[in-house]
Amino acid sequence: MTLPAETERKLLERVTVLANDRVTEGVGLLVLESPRVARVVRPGQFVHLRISTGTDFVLRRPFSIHRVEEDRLHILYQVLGTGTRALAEKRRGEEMDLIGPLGHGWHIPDGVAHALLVAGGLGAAPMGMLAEELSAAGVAVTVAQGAPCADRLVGRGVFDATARRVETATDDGSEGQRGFVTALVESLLVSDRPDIVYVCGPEPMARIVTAQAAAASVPCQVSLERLMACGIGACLSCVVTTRDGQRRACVDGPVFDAESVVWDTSEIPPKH
Amino acid sequence: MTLPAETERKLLERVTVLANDRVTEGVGLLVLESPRVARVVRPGQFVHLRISTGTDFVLRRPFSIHRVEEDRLHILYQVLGTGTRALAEKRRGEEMDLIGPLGHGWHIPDGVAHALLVAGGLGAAPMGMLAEELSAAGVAVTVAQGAPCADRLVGRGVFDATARRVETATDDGSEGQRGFVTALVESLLVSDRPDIVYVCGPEPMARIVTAQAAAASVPCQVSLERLMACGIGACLSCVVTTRDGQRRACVDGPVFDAESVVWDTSEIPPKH
Amino acid sequence: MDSSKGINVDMRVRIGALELRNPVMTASGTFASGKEYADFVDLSRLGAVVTKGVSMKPWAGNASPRIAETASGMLNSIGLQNPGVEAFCAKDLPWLATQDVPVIVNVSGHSLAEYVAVAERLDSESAVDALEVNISCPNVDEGGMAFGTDCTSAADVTRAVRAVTSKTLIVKLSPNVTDVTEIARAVEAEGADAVSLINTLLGMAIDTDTWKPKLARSVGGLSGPAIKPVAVRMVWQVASAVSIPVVGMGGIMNAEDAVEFMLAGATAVAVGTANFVDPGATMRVVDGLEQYCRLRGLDRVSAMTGAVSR
Amino acid sequence: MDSSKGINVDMRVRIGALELRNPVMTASGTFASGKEYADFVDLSRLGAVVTKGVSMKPWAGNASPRIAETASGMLNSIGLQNPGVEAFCAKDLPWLATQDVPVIVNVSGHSLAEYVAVAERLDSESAVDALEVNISCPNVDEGGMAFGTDCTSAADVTRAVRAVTSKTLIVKLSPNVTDVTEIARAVEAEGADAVSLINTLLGMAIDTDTWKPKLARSVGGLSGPAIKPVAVRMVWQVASAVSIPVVGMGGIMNAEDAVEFMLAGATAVAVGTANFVDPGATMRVVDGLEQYCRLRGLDRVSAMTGAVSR
Ligand SMILES: Cc1cc2nc3c(=O)[nH]c(=O)nc-3n(C[C@H](O)[C@H](O)[C@H](O)COP(=O)(O)OP(=O)(O)OC[C@H]3O[C@@H](n4cnc5c(N)ncnc54)[C@H](O)[C@@H]3O)c2cc1C
Ligand SMILES: Cc1cc2nc3c(=O)[nH]c(=O)nc-3n(C[C@H](O)[C@H](O)[C@H](O)COP(=O)(O)OP(=O)(O)OC[C@H]3O[C@@H](n4cnc5c(N)ncnc54)[C@H](O)[C@@H]3O)c2cc1C
Ligand SMILES: Cc1cc2nc3c(=O)[nH]c(=O)nc-3n(C[C@H](O)[C@H](O)[C@H](O)COP(=O)(O)O)c2cc1C
Ligand SMILES: Cc1cc2nc3c(=O)[nH]c(=O)nc-3n(C[C@H](O)[C@H](O)[C@H](O)COP(=O)(O)O)c2cc1C
Ligand code: FES
Ligand code: FES
Repeated sequence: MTLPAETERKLLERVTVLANDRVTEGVGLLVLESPRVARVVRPGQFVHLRISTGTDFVLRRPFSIHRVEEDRLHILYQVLGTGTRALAEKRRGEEMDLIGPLGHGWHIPDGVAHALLVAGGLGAAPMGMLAEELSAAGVAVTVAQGAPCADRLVGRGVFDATARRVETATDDGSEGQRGFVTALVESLLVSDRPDIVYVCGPEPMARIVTAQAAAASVPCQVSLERLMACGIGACLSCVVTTRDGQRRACVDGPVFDAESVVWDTSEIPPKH
Repeated sequence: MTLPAETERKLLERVTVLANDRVTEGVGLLVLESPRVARVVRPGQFVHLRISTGTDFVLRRPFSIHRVEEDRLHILYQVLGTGTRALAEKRRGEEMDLIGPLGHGWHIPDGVAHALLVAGGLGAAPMGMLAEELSAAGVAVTVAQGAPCADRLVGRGVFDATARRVETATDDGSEGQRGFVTALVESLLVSDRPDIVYVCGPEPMARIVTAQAAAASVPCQVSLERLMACGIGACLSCVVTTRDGQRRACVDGPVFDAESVVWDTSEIPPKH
Repeated sequence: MDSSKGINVDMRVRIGALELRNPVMTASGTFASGKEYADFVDLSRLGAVVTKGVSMKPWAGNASPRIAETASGMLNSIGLQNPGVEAFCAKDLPWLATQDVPVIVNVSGHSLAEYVAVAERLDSESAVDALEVNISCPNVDEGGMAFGTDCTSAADVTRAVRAVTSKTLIVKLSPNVTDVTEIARAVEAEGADAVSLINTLLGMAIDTDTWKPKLARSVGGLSGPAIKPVAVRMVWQVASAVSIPVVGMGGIMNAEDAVEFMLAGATAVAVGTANFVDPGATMRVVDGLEQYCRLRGLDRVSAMTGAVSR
Repeated sequence: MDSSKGINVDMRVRIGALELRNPVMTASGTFASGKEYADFVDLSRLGAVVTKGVSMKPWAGNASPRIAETASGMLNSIGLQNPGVEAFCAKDLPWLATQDVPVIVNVSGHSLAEYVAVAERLDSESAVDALEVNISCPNVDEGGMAFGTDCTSAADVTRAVRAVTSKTLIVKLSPNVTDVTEIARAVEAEGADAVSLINTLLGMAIDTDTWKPKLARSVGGLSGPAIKPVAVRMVWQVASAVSIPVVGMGGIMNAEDAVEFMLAGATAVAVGTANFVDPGATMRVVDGLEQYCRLRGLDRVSAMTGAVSR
């Protein structure tokens, strides 16, 4: 199938907050009016958002595009630290600037008929647009989604609307199977026989899914998070170790061929 | 006359913005609900306001109390730099914290019958409450106020309501006499024969008024601005050179006996 | 401590002969002698009060302006203005003696002889629990930092003060050096019971309107959150270079910052610029440290000292 | 330049044999070779591009995490990851050569021999206008900062590189020293055409959740607005200690910051961390500097160099 190619040109766009609502405890949905980026962004790409204009915290924050609706970008975000706390304070009408679209998103190889999307926690964020594009292209989509509890199964709307099948696992059993999403993946790889696996979530989980897909001889792509300063390939803060050497998550990723990733200790430590 | 004494105890109070409106180009009036400080503050005292809760600019900002209305503090402020720009952004309902009441305010000696208040620009800020108390105590008040132009003659409301006479001078002649307020002072010292002069404004102007009062053998008090870190007497950043040595503007001032001030280069450089 | 909130945390730490009820001190020069903070701070809940620098004779300090705000920090060039050790003993000490808090006097000098004279004068004062010898003030022309940027002179001052005081002796180090561990080792060798660091980084700011330095003295000392990474690094380096306790400071605004310094190797911490931002900052650090330990299941605060993984 | 907006401002400045069309450079390591910024910056409007550090052999750099945000700043421990000078000459230089902007290559080494080898290799490249020898990288175990914290080794590197290059030679100084003027004088004496400063301050941050350093390498270099006061102070000190031009950097976010460095004594400035915040930051600094001069009635930007009053 032919999908539009990723744009080469990065834009600096001044955008307006159209909505910023709480989705569940600690998770928000930010809707930005960003016509130039909305037009060209591809699934799995991200934007680098300037949240503070003071000097208190100087770095931008990277966020995947969850969905695009006309000229609006939807961003699902988790409130973790300084930046996301400040982001949660943004009100309708406020302006920010972003750089985007950035990075190398999900790749949909020719001939894919059935895709398994594996999302752990906020790993659902970069997968909304992917599910939409796949289903629009006639690919059957199965989603395996895990979270600590039912509330945290974010992004359900788009998955329910696009996927043929959505399976869930929660740590506390409040919805779906109790336990880890990897148990679902194990059985779905057998029952659904996907041609491809897309995964995003905590690195230990992504690593297991990578191994599961490899064992089932199914190609797998993974979206990785790294600390990013520039977001555009210049500073080398975001490197991922791969079989082909060190790659920059911001331009060579964030989506990588999972088999090429050398899992090391460069992941971002989880927060309490 | 007996006026309540300055309180010894400093309070840290969490206050709510009740209003924050533009008064004229670059000047705002902030109204804070601050019941504990409002109850005890005396004319010429100030509060030390925490505008940012981030680390971008760490210091508090000192502001005089212009007036008190029940449990509300009125602060007249000029937008100059980082802190006052952020202050101008504060909206009704937002909270801040302040320390107050601080410093040694205006002193009203026994037997004063006629006072001349000299205000240059924002020097009117700490004089509202003074004019009110003087007039409530039966002291005849004359105000000599100067500003670059008519618009900048801030605090007029309270002066018109309390003073027997208000004379103005503007640099551009848009209201009152064209020129400096010091010319008004020269003639008012003769015509109105005040027992006391209170002055606040740019230091070169305050210095001239001090000399004028001295020449006329009228006691004079001046309120001085210094850069302040702690605001409570601990850091020694706010020293004023006086005949009795170095004094801290935040606790020994901001109001000083004008004759005791040794005018040096410690004033804050004016902004463009 | 409410046992329903979990374990009791032993907050005590030891600096030389001094046992502190908790690791939280005030940073010299930011808390005067504490009286000014009495409306906001229960002094008896502090680990120790560290006073403003005290010299033999009264010092007038530097010309104004003496401070300038910078990104996440401030510059100061107060210049150790103080009324001299006699006035300190007459006015501040008696008040401090009634406060049920260990008193550490910060000792300044223009010359080696002045350091010694101040230390000697304080030795007989029972209200003084320890001395912190400031060989790192960037704000005086002679003395101050000059002593703290060279191993030999740092050692000389320490030796000379050690000889005249029986009190716990803390030497305060300058960050404006190539190798802080070298200075730390030199003062340890001469009998310092502890080192404290960092004093301020030498900095400057220029007013682009007036084309004048923002400080009358041109340069001054940078403090506040901006310098915390430099301070944590130096504490970490020094803690593994010496075996005496380290008092860590530089940009501590809250309990989490204090934890960072303790993990880096500090036995105690001092809160400076934060007192200007929030006059009750020390109390919040004390409470927050205890709370942190409780949440992490630590039964003594000192378990954090140097516990950062390598 | 629109004459209706006032006087024409001569924005040119000179660094050694190099005339720059304006004083605004990129700070090494924050701009790669410029290609990544081409969507945001008109390279031909820069004073110069200063490349990421280039070594003889490819370097892998340090383990991740390599950055940590701090109050008004950031730590990095990239560790001079680069593909080596041959790859640089093959891939980056040809592109840079087409960009109509002076090219300053930042030279790294683990050893004196490596600095010399890189400089020698670049001497024949006509697309290279100047070398900036980085003797101040805090992020490599051997070499790097070790050369820049000692007068003798700083002089040695400068002498050796001077001997093999005819290009304008800039030596980049470390702020992690007791006396930066001493090092500046030492490299001036050995033939450096200019000095640039400051490189990053050595710092550390610890994760209070994991009790691990935030950087895999434990320590890294602090940059951004937090360090500006230290940088301005050092530029001011060095500018009066040497007679060669000074390139000032450290926390420049906007034109006003650039003015501050020029007043302190910088002939040119470099913009680093600000590129991450705003990829078009350099353009805003160029435009803002010109605007500032116009508003102040200055007909040449160089009139500001060292003009702070004493
Ligand atoms: C390509 C990419 C896409 C992402 N998409 C999303 C998304 O759609 N939704 C979402 O909730 N989160 C997403 N993240 C993670 C998000 O960037 C971080 O949660 C966020 O930066 C945390 O900022 P903070 O200020 O709240 O945390 P702090 O811990 O205060 O941040 C300190 C520094 O660490 C960085 N940082 C902390 N955690 C992360 C992290 N997990 N990933 C990258 N940088 C981090 C910050 O950017 C900042 O530089 C994405 C990350 C990457 C790299
Ligand atoms: C006792 C006292 C009472 C005051 N009362 C008033 C008032 O009622 N209304 C009013 O408009 N202004 C008043 N000022 C001045 C006011 O504090 C400053 O205008 C304000 O701090 C500027 O902050 P900024 O962040 O906008 O400026 P910036 O220049 O960004 O501030 C940088 C630093 O300089 C300090 N600073 C700058 N200008 C002054 C100044 N003139 N005085 C003191 N500190 C300064 C700031 O507090 C801060 O620490 C008073 C000052 C003092 C000392
Ligand atoms: C206004 C001010 C005055 C200071 N005076 C002294 C002093 O007299 N003696 C001293 O050893 N340190 C002095 N210091 C340094 C502090 O004690 C402390 O080392 C430094 O500020 C770093 O800590 P902070 O970032 O928490 O402020 C002073 C600092 C400030 C801000
Ligand atoms: C991510 C990063 C990488 C850097 N790499 C180099 C380098 O390769 N060579 C060098 O001389 N300086 C390097 N530096 C230092 C900068 O060039 C500059 O001296 C420093 O960051 C201070 O400027 P700033 O505060 O504007 O960033 C690097 C800085 C950063 C933040
Ligand atoms: S974030 Fe700078 S290279 Fe990836
Ligand atoms: S502001 Fe600290 S003593 Fe006055």
